[in-house]
Amino acid sequence: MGSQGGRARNWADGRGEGNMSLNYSTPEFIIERNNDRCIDCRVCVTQCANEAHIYDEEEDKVVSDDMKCINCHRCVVFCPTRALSVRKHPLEYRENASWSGHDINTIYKQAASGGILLAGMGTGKKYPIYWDHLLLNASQVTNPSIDPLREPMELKTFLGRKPETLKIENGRLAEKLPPQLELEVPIMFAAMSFGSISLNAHKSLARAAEEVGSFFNTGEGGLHRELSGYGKNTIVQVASGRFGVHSEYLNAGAAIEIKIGQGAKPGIGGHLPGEKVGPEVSLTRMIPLGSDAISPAPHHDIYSIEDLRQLIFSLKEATNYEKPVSVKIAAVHNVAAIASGIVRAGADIVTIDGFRGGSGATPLRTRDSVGIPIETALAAVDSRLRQEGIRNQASLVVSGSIRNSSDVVKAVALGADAVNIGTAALIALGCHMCQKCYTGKCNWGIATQDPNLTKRLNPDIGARRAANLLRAWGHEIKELIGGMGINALESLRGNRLMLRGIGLNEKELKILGIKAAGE
Amino acid sequence: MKRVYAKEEACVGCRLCEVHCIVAHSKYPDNIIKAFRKGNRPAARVFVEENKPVSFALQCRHCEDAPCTRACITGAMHRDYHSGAVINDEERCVGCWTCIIACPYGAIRRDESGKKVAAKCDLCSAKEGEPACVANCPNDALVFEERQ
Amino acid sequence: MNFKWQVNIMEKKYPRIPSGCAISGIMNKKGERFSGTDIMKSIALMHDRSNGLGGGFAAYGIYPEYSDHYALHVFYESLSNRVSAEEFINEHFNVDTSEMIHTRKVKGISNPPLIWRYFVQPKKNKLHSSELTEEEYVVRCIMRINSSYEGCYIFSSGKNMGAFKGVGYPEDIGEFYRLEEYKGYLWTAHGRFPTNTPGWWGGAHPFTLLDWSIVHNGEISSYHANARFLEMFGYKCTLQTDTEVITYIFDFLMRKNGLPVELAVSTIAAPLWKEIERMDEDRKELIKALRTVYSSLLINGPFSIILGTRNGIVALNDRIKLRNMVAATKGDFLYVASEESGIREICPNPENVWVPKAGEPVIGLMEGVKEI
Amino acid sequence: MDYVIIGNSAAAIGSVEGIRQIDREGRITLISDEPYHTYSRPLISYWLAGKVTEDKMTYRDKNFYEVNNITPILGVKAEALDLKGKTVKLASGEAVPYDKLMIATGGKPVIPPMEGLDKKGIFSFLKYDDVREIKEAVSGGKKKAVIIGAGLIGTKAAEALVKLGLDLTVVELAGRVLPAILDHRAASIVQGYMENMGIKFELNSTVAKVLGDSEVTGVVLNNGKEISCDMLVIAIGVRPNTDLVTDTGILVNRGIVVNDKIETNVSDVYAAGDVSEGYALIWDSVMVLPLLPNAYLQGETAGRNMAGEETVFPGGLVMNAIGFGDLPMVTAGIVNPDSGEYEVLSNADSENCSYRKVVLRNNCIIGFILLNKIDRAGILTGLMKEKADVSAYKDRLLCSDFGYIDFPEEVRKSKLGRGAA
Amino acid sequence: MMEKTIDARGVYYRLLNDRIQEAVKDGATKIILTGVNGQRYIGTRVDRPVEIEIEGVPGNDLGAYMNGSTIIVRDNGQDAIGNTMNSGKIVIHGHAGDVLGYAMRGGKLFIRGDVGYRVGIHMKEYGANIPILVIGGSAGSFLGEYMAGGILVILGLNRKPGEPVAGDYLGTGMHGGVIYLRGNVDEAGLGKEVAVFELDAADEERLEKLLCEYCRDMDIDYEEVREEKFVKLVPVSRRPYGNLYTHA
Repeated sequence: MGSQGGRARNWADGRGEGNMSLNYSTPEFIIERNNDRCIDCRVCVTQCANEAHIYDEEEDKVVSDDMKCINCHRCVVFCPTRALSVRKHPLEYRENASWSGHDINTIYKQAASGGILLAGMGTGKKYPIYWDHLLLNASQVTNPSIDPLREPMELKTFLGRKPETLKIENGRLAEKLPPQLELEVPIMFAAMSFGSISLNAHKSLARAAEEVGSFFNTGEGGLHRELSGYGKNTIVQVASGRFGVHSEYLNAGAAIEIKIGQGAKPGIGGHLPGEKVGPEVSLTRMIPLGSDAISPAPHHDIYSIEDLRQLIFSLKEATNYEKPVSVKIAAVHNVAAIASGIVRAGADIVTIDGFRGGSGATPLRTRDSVGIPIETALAAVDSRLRQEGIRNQASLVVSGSIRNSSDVVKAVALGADAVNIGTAALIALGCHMCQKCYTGKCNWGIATQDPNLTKRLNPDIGARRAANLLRAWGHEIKELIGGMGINALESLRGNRLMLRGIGLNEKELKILGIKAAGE
Repeated sequence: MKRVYAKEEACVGCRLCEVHCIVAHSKYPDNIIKAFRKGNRPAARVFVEENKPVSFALQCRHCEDAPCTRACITGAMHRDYHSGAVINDEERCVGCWTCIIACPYGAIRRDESGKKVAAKCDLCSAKEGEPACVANCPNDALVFEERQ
Repeated sequence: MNFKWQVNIMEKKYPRIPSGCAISGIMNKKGERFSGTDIMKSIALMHDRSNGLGGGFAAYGIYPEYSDHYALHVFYESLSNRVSAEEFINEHFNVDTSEMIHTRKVKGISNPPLIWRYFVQPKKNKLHSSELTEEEYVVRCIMRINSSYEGCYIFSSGKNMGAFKGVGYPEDIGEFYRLEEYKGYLWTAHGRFPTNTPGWWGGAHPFTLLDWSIVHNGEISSYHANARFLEMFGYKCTLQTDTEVITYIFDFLMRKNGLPVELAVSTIAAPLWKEIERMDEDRKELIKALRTVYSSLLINGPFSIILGTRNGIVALNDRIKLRNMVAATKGDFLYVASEESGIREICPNPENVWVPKAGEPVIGLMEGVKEI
Repeated sequence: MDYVIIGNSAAAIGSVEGIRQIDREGRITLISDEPYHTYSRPLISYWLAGKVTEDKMTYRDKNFYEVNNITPILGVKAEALDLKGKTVKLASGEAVPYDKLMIATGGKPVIPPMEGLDKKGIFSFLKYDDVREIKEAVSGGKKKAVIIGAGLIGTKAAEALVKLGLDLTVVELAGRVLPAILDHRAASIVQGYMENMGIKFELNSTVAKVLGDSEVTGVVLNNGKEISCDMLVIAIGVRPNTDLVTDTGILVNRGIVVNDKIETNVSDVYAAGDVSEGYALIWDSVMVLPLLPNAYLQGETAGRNMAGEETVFPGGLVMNAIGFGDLPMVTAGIVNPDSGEYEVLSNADSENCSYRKVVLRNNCIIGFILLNKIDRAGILTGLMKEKADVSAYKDRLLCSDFGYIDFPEEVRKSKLGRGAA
Repeated sequence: MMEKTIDARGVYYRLLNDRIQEAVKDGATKIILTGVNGQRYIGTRVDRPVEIEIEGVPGNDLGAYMNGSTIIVRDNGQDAIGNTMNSGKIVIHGHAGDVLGYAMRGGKLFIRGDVGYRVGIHMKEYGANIPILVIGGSAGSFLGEYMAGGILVILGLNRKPGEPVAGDYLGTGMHGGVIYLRGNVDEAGLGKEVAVFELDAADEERLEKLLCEYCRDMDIDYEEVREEKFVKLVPVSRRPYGNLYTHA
């Protein structure tokens, strides 16, 4: 096949696994090589884990195989002469409003494989993004806006259970506060397991969290020994697979998160395929090398809300009641009631992940059609907890497509205490949103355990970039709230008068609990 | 003195250091395309060694007791009195390759693109700042620093 | 407790509230009556399974002097609500006794509604002209009040039995209703962990209809499929609770369709197709028919329930046993509870303790009774 | 402090630079019978071939003597030593006093006994003057040459002369070319390559007689074969030029005997380079090491000792880089092992004139030959010097891309990561 | 050995566990709990291996996350015993409930009587840590579901003739570890990810060692237990769902 070059490869790739017939796949992207600029230096060849760039030794030329391109931009960014670009492949199906190319192509894939369609990152469907229908307020004349560059501006946030009343005796606090997490910015790194992302990605986030005064979350992958030094900025997660969970782990972080669900895949579990379970993942998850790490859909010790209480308190028992316990759920239809139950079950923090949230691997149909937007979920939960008078008992953290600082500000105004960022954090580390995390061949060294690829993410650089992002957003949040005349973030929390809706119908405005622009 | 050191855990094997080394030592140090396309393309003075997943760039260590300068039959290979860098005067070099057999790092390469000369890292002495390989490493896998 | 919110609840404009729970049941098959103390102790032990937002009891054999009367237990929001509801009751029933249920003040129970009890019999002429069976007549009347009368809710309507429930921990509710003063031969109890504040006394368990009472643990996933099917047959699922719908399913299958309890159970917690495949042909045909015809009455998701009737109890888990349940016997007593400790608290040395299998009912029949 | 250095080649220059590393002040007098600024002896064949111009022959910059504050006495022979009086007597009659003396008089050509050595047209191939004379002869019309010796000097001379257009025969006593540094396999590849360049070889032969009246007209080999030629180049090799120390009390074996500080048995007198003997690594014995890198290193070591900084000569390595046309080769150490305690790894690709051979003893490299693909050969040299155990990557030694990547991580990191290596 | 007895009657679990931890802090190596009924998490907070003997029925999550302690229950147990247990030993002389040994990755859990559903679910091993769960009686369905490692032994003692040792979906989703089953397996009840094998010498050796300890703890006649034959169930793949997915 070698001498036939790219064409021969194309044919081979066109075949389905295990049978020799064509699978009807066509390239999604086209690699454009400007031959006036290409110097055949082969840097693109070295960087493409998908082998979309090939060096033809006989011709002493670098050529490309579009079929293999996943549009991760690695080659484009690395090309020293800017000779490369990647575009959507121009191949079209005949126009049909009912049947998109995507619909057709997924049928080809399933007809060839019989498998569940797997996808990565958050849904790409064009659902409304409510953040973009919210407008923020600013002070004019009647009260002053504040200049955050020169005047005090406080973003410090505490997450954890607050007592109904403070007990004060003889002018002193008679009862200590329950354990709290202290954040310098109201932004944390979302749970992403070691296994789904690389150790270098974890190191980057851990260091950035330490540097900026926030938290990173282990996800369900255990805590790698090299991260043990970041305990005070670590949230350890307990999920249905219980990977790496033992008393030392539970005590290693500042808080424990019980993961019930994830916005990208509410209601289902996950499999970390055995090929990603190398020595380090194996050690950290405490499972044999090369075996699938199966996270069941439910926690098998939680089939009802009172069982959640049992788990929450078992974790508190195991950590001597010294750590706040968070419960993370996906935003689903009945989220308000569920969140209320979680608070009543003893959770100190409720974390809600909206349906646009990301994932290393999720069944496509689940990702694209299950759950509700975080904006509506947040509004509903915050309102419900306030109606019930228990909003102050627990903190509320939201995630699932927080893209920028104004999303953060809007989330806090809707009622969140803080936000988690996953996708945004990974983009800061270099993710180019090719959404192929599940292949394990992340060319940016993030969603992979392949040692050839993981080292592409230098944790020194990653930590710097992730910390920069938090700092930059912190500055912007200060600008935005300063403009509203607010100099401490707590005055924004649940302050929905700082929001107005645009392009929303009555029902949506009602659910969000905000007025329309102009009202 | 400042030397170039590789952090192999961060080297991604892209060989951009080699590309930029070539450019820096070509006739067109400011135009990468011309550097590669016009005239003789010089040999890179940095070697990316790779045995996946390990890779790193290696170049002249500028040894204190540089065996290459002692072995050089012409006196072309010498230590620059000011910078301390070991430099090969390519004008005087006759391509006898004695330095190649002397260098324990294997950091000297035959450059036969023009006159046969021993090519080696000169820390981009002609330029200010960091050597081209360091300046263009995309993953901070090369550092230019003083070490004890 | 926020009273305004509660008013909303009484206006029956609340969403479906998922909940988890603890349940317990005791019966003496000889019909010997005993006080409510034991059942209160049993459910209190499982305190951590509920969250103080609902507790309740069903007791059988407590009104022997009115054994021919339907005992209506009613929550009223206010006096005016009572006046209008009593108008309806008086119009449709002969009321033998009408009284406020005796309660005591208990810390932890706040803002109780007005709680009344009526011992009634249908008015003969009304019943006659309705062309309904007596039971159906009673059910229709209850449905009417519960769905159409503001601030009024009949939460118990059986003969010689009664439900006692409210917002609070079950042990507090028991104390509030002075259950130690009642004597019954069969008791069930429920500690509720709803996932928000209903503040709604009617929403507590048990849910009852005539003699049926259900206490339930778990949140079922088939709720709306079940409810919408039942609504075709005149049931009004006003409470939007799993328990209500389960009660109606039993009522529908057993009272209206005459299925024996085993087959009702095989409908609700239907065997998996894989198990059906292994059955003998007759059985296979029967169960297949049940699953086909009553497919909308399959209860999916986790549940453990105790159904109480005047004839005994049926305790049942869902078909893949997603909820816990323990049963025990000692002498003439049968015990069922979410946790074994709930039984041990009142019967330290049972003769027999076992964990029932998924979908396999524990049926406790009163002596001399053939059917539930 | 007065330093006197006799000689002006690698060992001498090494001494100067060794002294100057320590002592920037002391007076250095450098005496050479050749009239030239220090030049590179190995470059004479390049000069002859026209590959190097005269101005590029210098071994150091033109201002070397000034910069290093040296008094050069060039073109004047040092005739005798007064070791008691600590002076060097020059042919000019002058006596140069010294506190420290370096004898770096180098070697002189080995001339085997044969008939007719008195004829004109017989040349050595050692010094600048030798090749100047050859060049003059060639431009005077000489057409046909015989070179005696197919060693390092002979083959380089042959390469230069064939480039000048001469009809050339190389006579070699041994059965292969470059017998000291190549094995049969490599030698046959090299021979083939050189034959393609137009060089003829007479192996297993020697010249028994030079024919001609006053001028050379041919040679007769010991096997009776007669080869006509108009010039004869004797390029067998060098032996230590110890004439100056004869009968002075300075101990001479094959060369001047020195200790590991490059001192002779007479105090304040040092000897380095081709004139002396030195400790050879690998061989683990003392021998004459007539190789430029060794000469320099001995000189430098001596210089430092002369200036008072005790420095030990680490031992010399027999290593050579040589090339003919486009065929480079490097060899080092023991390449023709003679007993079973050695392990020999080799691979060859005759078509590409590639050959790679590594000789091991107790898992340490003691010699190697690389033909054509010689890149990074120094790594092997380094391992040899270090006596490194190579068992962990033995299978990689023959790979042309053998490199630091093959070393165990710790070794690699410590070698590449340290500051001043 | 320092022994301490705590009367647990009517004591709320958190207070009871406080008292246990106090006793541990005071240096007790053996703690006897009397009058236990339903208290949860016994052994969870204990930060140093001790022996805890329990009279009564302990509550759920007995020995959850436990590290090295030994718990002996003279009576029945409830649900979720040994939840995510790391090391140590729990011996239940009666029967026990559902989801025992969930995600257990080390230590031993011995049950004398029957057990409920989903026992040994997602047990996993790592290196030298191999969890061991031995059930004297019969088990409900989903025994060893998702099992990723460890040893699960089910004896089915005292069951009625014809009654299966375990319920349906035995070893469903299993992808590691081994289940030793005394008696016959109804293959129809097996999860599709497991296969039945005869024991080899290494199995025999390890089973003998295990059962001897179990029988000693339970005061059961070892020979009698061995009278019936054992089979072993192992997963057919460590990657049961490797081919389930296709890249979108």
